[in-house]
Amino acid sequence: MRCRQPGHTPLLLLALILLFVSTDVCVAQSEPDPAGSLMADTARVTVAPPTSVIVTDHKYDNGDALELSWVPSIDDRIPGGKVVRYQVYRSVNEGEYLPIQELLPGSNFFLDESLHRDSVYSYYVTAYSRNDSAMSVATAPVSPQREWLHVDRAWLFVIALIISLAVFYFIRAARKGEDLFIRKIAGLEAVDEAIGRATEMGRPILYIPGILDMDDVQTLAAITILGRVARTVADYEIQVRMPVSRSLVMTAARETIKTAYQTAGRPDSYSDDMVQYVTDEQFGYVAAVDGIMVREKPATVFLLGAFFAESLILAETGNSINAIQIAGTARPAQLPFFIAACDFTLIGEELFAASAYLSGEPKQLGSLKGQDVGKFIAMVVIIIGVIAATLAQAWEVPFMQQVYDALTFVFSTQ
Amino acid sequence: MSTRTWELLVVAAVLIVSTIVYLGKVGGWIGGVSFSPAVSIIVIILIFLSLVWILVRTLRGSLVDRRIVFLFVGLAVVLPFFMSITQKIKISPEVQQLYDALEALPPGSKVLVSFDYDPPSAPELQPMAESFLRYCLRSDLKVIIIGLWPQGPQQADLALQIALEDPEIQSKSPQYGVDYVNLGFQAGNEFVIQRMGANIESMFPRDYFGAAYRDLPLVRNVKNFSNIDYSFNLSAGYPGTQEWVQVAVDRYGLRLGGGNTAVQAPMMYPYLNAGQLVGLLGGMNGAAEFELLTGVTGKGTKFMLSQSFAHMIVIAFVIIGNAAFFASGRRKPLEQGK
Amino acid sequence: MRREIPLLITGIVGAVFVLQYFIPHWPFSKMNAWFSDWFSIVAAFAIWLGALNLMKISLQKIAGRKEDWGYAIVIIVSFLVIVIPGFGGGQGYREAGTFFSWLYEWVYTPLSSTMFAILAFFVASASYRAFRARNLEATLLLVAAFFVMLGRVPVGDLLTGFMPTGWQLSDLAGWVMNFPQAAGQRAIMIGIALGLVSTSLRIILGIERSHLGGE
Amino acid sequence: MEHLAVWIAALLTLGIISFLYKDNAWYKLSEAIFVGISAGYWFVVLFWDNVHGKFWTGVFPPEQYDAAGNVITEAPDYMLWVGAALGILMLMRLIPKIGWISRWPLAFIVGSTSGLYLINYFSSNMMRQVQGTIMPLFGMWPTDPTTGETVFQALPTYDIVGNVVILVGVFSGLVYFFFSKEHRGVFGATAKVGIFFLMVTFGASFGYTVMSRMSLLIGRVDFLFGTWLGLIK
Repeated sequence: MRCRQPGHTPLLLLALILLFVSTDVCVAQSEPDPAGSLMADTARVTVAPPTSVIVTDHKYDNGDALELSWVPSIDDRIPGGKVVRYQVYRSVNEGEYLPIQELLPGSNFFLDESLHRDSVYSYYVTAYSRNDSAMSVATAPVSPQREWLHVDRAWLFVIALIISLAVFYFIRAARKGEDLFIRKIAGLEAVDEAIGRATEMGRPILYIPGILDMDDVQTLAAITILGRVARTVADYEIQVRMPVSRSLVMTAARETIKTAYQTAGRPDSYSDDMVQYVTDEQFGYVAAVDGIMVREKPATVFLLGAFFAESLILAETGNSINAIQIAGTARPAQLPFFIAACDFTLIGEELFAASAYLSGEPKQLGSLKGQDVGKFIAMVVIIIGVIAATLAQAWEVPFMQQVYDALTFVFSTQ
Repeated sequence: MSTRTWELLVVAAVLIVSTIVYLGKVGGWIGGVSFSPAVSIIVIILIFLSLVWILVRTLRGSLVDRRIVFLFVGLAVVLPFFMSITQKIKISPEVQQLYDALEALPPGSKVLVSFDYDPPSAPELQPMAESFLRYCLRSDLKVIIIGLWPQGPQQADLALQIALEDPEIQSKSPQYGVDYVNLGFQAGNEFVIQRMGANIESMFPRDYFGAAYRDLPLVRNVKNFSNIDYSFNLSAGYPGTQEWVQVAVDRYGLRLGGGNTAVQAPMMYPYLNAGQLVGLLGGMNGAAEFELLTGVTGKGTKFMLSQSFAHMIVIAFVIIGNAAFFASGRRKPLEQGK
Repeated sequence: MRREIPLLITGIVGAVFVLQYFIPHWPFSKMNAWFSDWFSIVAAFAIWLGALNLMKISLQKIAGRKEDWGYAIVIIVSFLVIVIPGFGGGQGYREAGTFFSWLYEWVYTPLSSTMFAILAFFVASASYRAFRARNLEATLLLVAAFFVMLGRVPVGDLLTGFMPTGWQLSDLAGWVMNFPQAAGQRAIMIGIALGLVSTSLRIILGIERSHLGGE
Repeated sequence: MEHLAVWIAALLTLGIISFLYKDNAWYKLSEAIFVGISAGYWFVVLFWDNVHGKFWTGVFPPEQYDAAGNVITEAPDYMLWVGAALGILMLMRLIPKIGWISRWPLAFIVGSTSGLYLINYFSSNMMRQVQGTIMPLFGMWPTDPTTGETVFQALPTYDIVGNVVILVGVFSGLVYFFFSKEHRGVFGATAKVGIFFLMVTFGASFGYTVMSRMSLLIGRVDFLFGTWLGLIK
C-alpha cells in the first residue's frame, strides 16, 4: 500500500489497514464474487490509483456541499477492468481520514453534502481491486461556500420577470382605462345561462372543485371561480350544493360563498350546509357525489379543478340526469371525457383564465394579456430556435449554431 | 311478477350459486373452468352476432339501454379468462429503451424503485412491479424500495413475495438489507423527492420494518441520488412520475424509467421525447411487453386477452353509436330507448 | 384588519416562496422543506374539521329521520369501527395482523378498487352515447383513440399483419403518441404553466381575493 | 376469518357493481360503509403520519443510540411548531366568534402554494418544454467517439415528419390558447390546426384511459372469479 499522506502517517496507516480489513469483510458479505471464491486466488491484482483528485465548492447552495472529481484509475478504463470499487475518504478539520462513501467502478464524481461551512475538509480516493488497493493524493483542505444567488437560474428569473412585468403592465394599463380586447371563451359565456336554467327549473346547482387540496393551483382556480358563481347565485334564490373531499377546501369554500352572499346583500340566505365534507378518499367521495346527483337531480353541474379517474363517472352521471355541465381541468387525461359528456369544457389554461374573465374587471383581464406575452415569447423562441438549430446542424452555419446554443442555454433549467 | 320480485330472485340466485361454487372450491370438487378453442370461437361469434343486433336496433333510431352496454363489457372481460387463445405481443420502442437501460447496468448497481400507487391501480401496476423486481433480483441488481403513497410499500411487499418465489432467485437466496430493502412510506409528496436529493437518510431514517437506515448494509453508503444508478417509478397519479421528473431528473440528474397507468402514460411522452425519461411502461400492455422481454410471463400477459376483447367491445360501441348518428342524418339527437 | 392581514400574509409568503428558488442561502434554502412539513401538519389538523362535519351531518340526518337516515348510522358505525382500532393500536396500528390492516385489506381495498373498476363500464357507455364524429375535431379525437386502442393490444397487429413492418397499427399508435400527441401535450403544458404564473401573480398581488372572501 | 374476509370483500365488490343496474339498497349500504371507513382511514393515517410522526417526533425526538451505545438523538426541530400553530388557528373555526382567524393559515397556504407552483411549473413546463421543442429538424453532427470526427447524420423520414409535426403542433396549440385576438383569418386557421392537435391528444388520452379502466376491471374480475370462486385456472 502506498501512502503519500503527510503527518500522522503511522496512525493513519493503522487506521487505514483496520478500515480496509473491516470494509473488505463487509464487501465480501454483500457482494459475493463467485469467480474469486471458487478459484481461491491469492495472486495480487495490483491497481493504479485514481489521479487528479479535485475538490471544488458545490455552487449555489447554503454552504453545505463540496464536489469531488477525479480521473479513474487506468485499470478502470475498460468495462470489467481490475477495479472493483472506489472508496472516498474524508478528513474534517485536518482530523483523521474516515471512509465516507463506496462507489462503483467507472465513477469519477462524488457530491458530498450535509457539510458545515465552518469546517475544512480534505479528501482522497482509493481504488480497490479484488485484493489490492491504491490511494490517490489527498486534496488541500477546503470549506464549502454559501451563496446568495443561484446564478444558474438567472435566465429563468429574467424570463419569469419579463412575463410578470408584462402582467403588471397590462394590469396598470387596464386600471388607467385602456380598452383591452379578450376573445370570447364559450364555456364561460355559458355560466350565467346555466345558473339561469337552474333558477327556472327550481333545482339546485352542484359545484365540484376537484379532489385535490388547497395546495394545488387548480383547486385555487376552482375556488376563485366559485366566488364569481356564488355572486350570481346569491342574486337568484337557488340552492348551491358543494360536497368536497378536503377539509381545507371546505373551509375555503364556505368563506368564499359566505362573502359572496354578504356582498350581494343577503347574508341570511347563506348557510354552512351548502358546503359539506364527505371523505378524503377519492372513490368514497365519488360514490357520495353520484348519490347526490341521482337523488337531487341538480339542473347545473360545475366540475372545475383537478380531476382524476372520477371525471368520467361524474360527467357521465351528470349527463344521465340531463344537467347542464360546465367542466374544466388542467389534466389532459381527463379532458376527453369532459369534452364528450359535458356541454362546455375549459381546456387547461382556460381554467386559469376563467376567474379573471368572469370577474369582468379590467385589471383581472389585464393579467390574461400578460399570459399572452408569455405565449408569444414561447412561440418566437421555438420558431427561431428550430430554424437556427436546423440551419446550424444541416448546413453548418456557425452564427446559427451560436443562436441555437444560446437559446438552449437560456432555457435550460438545471 | 313485479320487477322487484325478479330483482330479489336474481340476487338470491347469485348468492346461492356463488355459495355452492365457493363450497366447491373449498371442498375441491369444483376446479378451474376452461373453454376448448371451439367453444371459445362459438362464444366470440355469439357476441359478434348480438353486437350486430344492437347495431340494427340503434340504426332504427333507438339507443339500447346503457345496462346492455355494461353487460357486454362484463362479458368481454370475463369470458376471455376462460379461453385458451394465445396472441403475439410486439415490443414498443419505449419499453425496449427501458429494458436496454436496465440490462446495461453492471451487477451490484443500485436501483431505486418508488411505489407511488394504491390497491385500486394495482391491476395495472402490480404486474410491472413483479416483473421489474424479478428482473432486478435475477440480475443481481440491488433494489431500494420507497413509497410516496401510503399504501405503496404494502404493494411493494406483495410484489416482492411474488418475485422471491422465482426459482432462479431462490437459488441466489437474496438477503433483506443486503440485496433489497423496503424503506417504507414518507409523507410530503415532491418535497420528499427534493430532500432525498440532498440526503435520503433524513427522509427515511427507518425502513418499513423499523430498522435504522444506517444498520442496513445496502443503503448505509447511499447518501443521495448520486449513489443511485437507475430508478424506476410506478405511478398512478400525484405524486408520481411527473414529480420525479421535475425534481429528481431536472434538478439532480437521476436516471429515471417510468411505469405508469395507461391514463398517466400519454402525459409522459413529452418527457420521454425531451430525454427526461429513459423509457416507459404504459399500462397492462407495457407490463406484458416487459414480461416478454424479461422472458417470464406473468399477470400482464395473462390479462392481455381480456384487454384485447375489452378494447374491441369499446370500439364496436363507438362504431355502432356513430353509424346510427350518421344514418339518422347527423344532427338529429337520438332518444334514449327503453 | 380582518381582511388586510390575510391578504398581507398571502402576498408576503407568496413572494418569499418565489424568491427561495433563486436564493440558496439560509433560511431560504429551508423554506421548501418547512412548508411541506407545515402543510402536512395543517392538513392533519384540518381533517378534524372534516370528520366533525361528516359526523354532524350524519347525526342531523338521523335526528331528523331524513331520507336514508339508516345509512347515516352505517357511516358513523364504520367510521368508529376503523378509528377505534386505529388509535387504540398505538404506533403499530397498521402492522400486518392488526384489525386495522384487516379492514384495510378486506373492506377498504375491495371497495376502492371496485369503484375504480366500474369506470370501465362508464367508459364503454360514454363511447356508445357521447363520442360522435360530429365534426372534424371530434373525428380526429376518435381516429386517434382508435389507433391507440387497437395499436396497444396484440389484436391490432393481427388486423394489420399484412402491412410491412413500420406501418402496422402498433407502429402507427407509437407515432401518434410520440409526435402529434406529444405536441398537443406540450402546448397544453406551456399554456398551463403560463396560466399558473398569471393566476399566482394575481393571488400574490391581492388582485384575486375571492378565496379569502372577495373584495 | 379467511373465509369471512373473502366473502365480505366479494359482497362489497358486488354491492358497488350493482349500482350499474340501478341505485339500490345494497349499493347504498356499500357506499355508506365506504364513506365511513375511508374517512376514518385517512383520519387515523394523517394523525399517525403527520401529527405524531412528523410533528411530535420532530419536536420531541425519541432517544436513539447507535451500535456502540452513544446517544445519537436528533436535535428537536422547532420550526415544526409553526405548523402546529397554523393547524390550531385552523381549528379556531370550531369557535364561531373567532372563526375568522382561520383565514390566516388559509392565507398562508394559498400564498405559499401560489409562489411555489409559479416557479416549479414555470421551470419544468414552460422553460424545459420550450427547450425540448428547439431541435434540428433534419439531423445532427454527432461526434464519432473513435475518430473524433463529426459526420452529418440525417434522420429517417419518419422522424423528420415527426419533428415538423411537433413544431407545427406546439406552435398552433399555443395560438389556440391566445386570448387577445379573435380567432379569424390566418390566425383563426392556425388556431383551428391547434385545436386539431389538442383533439388528437385527447383521443390518445381517451384510448389510454380505456386501456387503464379495462385493466382495473380485469383485476376485479380476477378477484371475483379467481380468488373468491376459484374458477380461473
